[in-house]
Amino acid sequence: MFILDIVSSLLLFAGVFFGLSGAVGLFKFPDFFTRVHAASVTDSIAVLLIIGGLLLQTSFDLNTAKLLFIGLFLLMTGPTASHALAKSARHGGLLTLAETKAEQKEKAN
Amino acid sequence: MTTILAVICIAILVVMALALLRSFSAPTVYDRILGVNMFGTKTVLFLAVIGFLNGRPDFLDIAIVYALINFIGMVTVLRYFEYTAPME
Amino acid sequence: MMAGFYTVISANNLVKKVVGLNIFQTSVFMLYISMGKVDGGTAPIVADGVSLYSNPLPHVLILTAIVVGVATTAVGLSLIVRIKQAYGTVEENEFQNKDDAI
Amino acid sequence: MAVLIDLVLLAMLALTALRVIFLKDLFTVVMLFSIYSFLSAAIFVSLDAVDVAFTEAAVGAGISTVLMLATLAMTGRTEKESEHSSLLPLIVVFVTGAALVYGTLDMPPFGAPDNPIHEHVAPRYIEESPKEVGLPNMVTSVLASYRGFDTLGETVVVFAAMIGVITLLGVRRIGRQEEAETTGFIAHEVLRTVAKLVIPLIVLFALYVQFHGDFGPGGGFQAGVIAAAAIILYALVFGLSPALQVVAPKFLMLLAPFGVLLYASVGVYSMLQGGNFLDYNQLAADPIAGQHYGIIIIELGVGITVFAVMLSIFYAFASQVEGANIK
Repeated sequence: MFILDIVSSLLLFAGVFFGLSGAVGLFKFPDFFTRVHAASVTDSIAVLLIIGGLLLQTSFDLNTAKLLFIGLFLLMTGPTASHALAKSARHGGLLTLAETKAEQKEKAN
Repeated sequence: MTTILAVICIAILVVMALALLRSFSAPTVYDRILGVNMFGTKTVLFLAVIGFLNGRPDFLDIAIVYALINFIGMVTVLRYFEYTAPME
Repeated sequence: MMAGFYTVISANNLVKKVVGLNIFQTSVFMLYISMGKVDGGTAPIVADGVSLYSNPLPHVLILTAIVVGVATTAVGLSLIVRIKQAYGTVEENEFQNKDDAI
Repeated sequence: MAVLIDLVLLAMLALTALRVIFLKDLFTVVMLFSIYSFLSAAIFVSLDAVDVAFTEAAVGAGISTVLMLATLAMTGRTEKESEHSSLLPLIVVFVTGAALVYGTLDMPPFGAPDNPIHEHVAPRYIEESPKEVGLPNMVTSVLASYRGFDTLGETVVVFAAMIGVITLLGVRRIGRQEEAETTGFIAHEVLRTVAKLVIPLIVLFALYVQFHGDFGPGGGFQAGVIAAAAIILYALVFGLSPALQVVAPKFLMLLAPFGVLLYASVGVYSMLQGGNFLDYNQLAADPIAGQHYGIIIIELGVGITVFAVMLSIFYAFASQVEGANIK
């Protein structure tokens, strides 16, 4: 039991660390597409780690199934939502940083 | 174990607050949507953890509902976003 | 709660008024629910080894109130849509002006 | 510990509400409103009101947001600068707020177990309902059994809202051809595939909530909303007219009264059996079994009505949006 607790808290802490780094990335990255990157990738791994950590806390029952369901669902929908968001942003005419710079250069010339 | 869970809870709250701030003030509308989405995911995790913290993990149902609604909300936002006139 | 109330009174746009109304409503719910809380109690679903539960009565009342709330919201929003179709605007003062003109 | 979490959540809630006032971009306002709903549901969880949190998350954050966004798609997303001054509303709000705070000063301390609210009928509900009704979830037993009249009236109110919305908006028929070009996420292949995977899961979960509501958080209201959300997702991703073919509005109009009638007929049946209206003890020889049957049937009725009402309200809005934007 003791070892399980340690492993599970390690997983939880790792998950929270990734979550935090994702949130920082949300502020620090220069353009929208890198920000999507920061948010969605860290989100997925945080979900995996935290759900994994909580799974070790359950005794094998309905709660385990529910946790697995949450994890599966978030892993399916999270990246999809980010993908759709990035795609509509692209469609809506948002440019990456490199492209913005290139455009500015062109204007300057 | 309870202490660790409590610490995790607070850390997730911090992440939620950051995502909230992002959606308050963001350079583009898409950033706001991203912030809202991230906020939703973190709320799901927060609820899952708080269920274990309170010792009643049979309330994970609510976390599931959050995950569902968050996804549907995202899809709706994207769907109706193209219809509204651009503003910035 | 006051923020929601303020929005209801001061907002000019009808959609924003509905949002304010909802915020107001939710904070009232929260007041009720906070009354039902018992220190050290847990959710009112029977479980082994728990004897202290929170008060289920406010929960029941608010549960129904939420559903009625969304029903009224839906009716309000559909009224807004009709107003938009009839007047071409959802800003309060604008369609009042149009009313006066008639 | 719990107090700290509550306070942080409340602070975030207040910030969100304040931010809503000052924003002019209604699109953002609605998104923040959905966050506000999520936050308040989280607070409900920490205040032990799991059923309420369930409903608030599904109804407040889900359906209300969808409807508001649909409205915005028709009315435009910016708010114009207000012309009249905001001083008078501010004064009114402050006076009311002060009165309310003054009123709350008299309130008994938060969370004390001997507050007046906990001494009237509540102990009876808590102690007797597991024995009399035989269900672990007290909220369900109070909702469906002790306060069955309330819930019946409530279902009728929801039904009336549907009638109101449909008379105001109506479900407009759209030509098939022009629709195929404009609606749905044709370009989002990933989204369409994942939606195909997710929708059955949502329906499954809705059924679980419907029939597990006696034992855990959940019940007819929540299940109806979640099932409606699945169809709404389908309509959003694949376009409105395929969804109209899957679940026809006419069918919904039959379904909604059917739910209400199912509920009421349980009451009438128990009267015919010699009991009072909605007296479930008469439904079977054993009173507890009778209570079980009664609650399951009326929850089913509630679920059906709420599902039909939410979905037809959404259809009404969505077809208006399509009509306004296709032309």
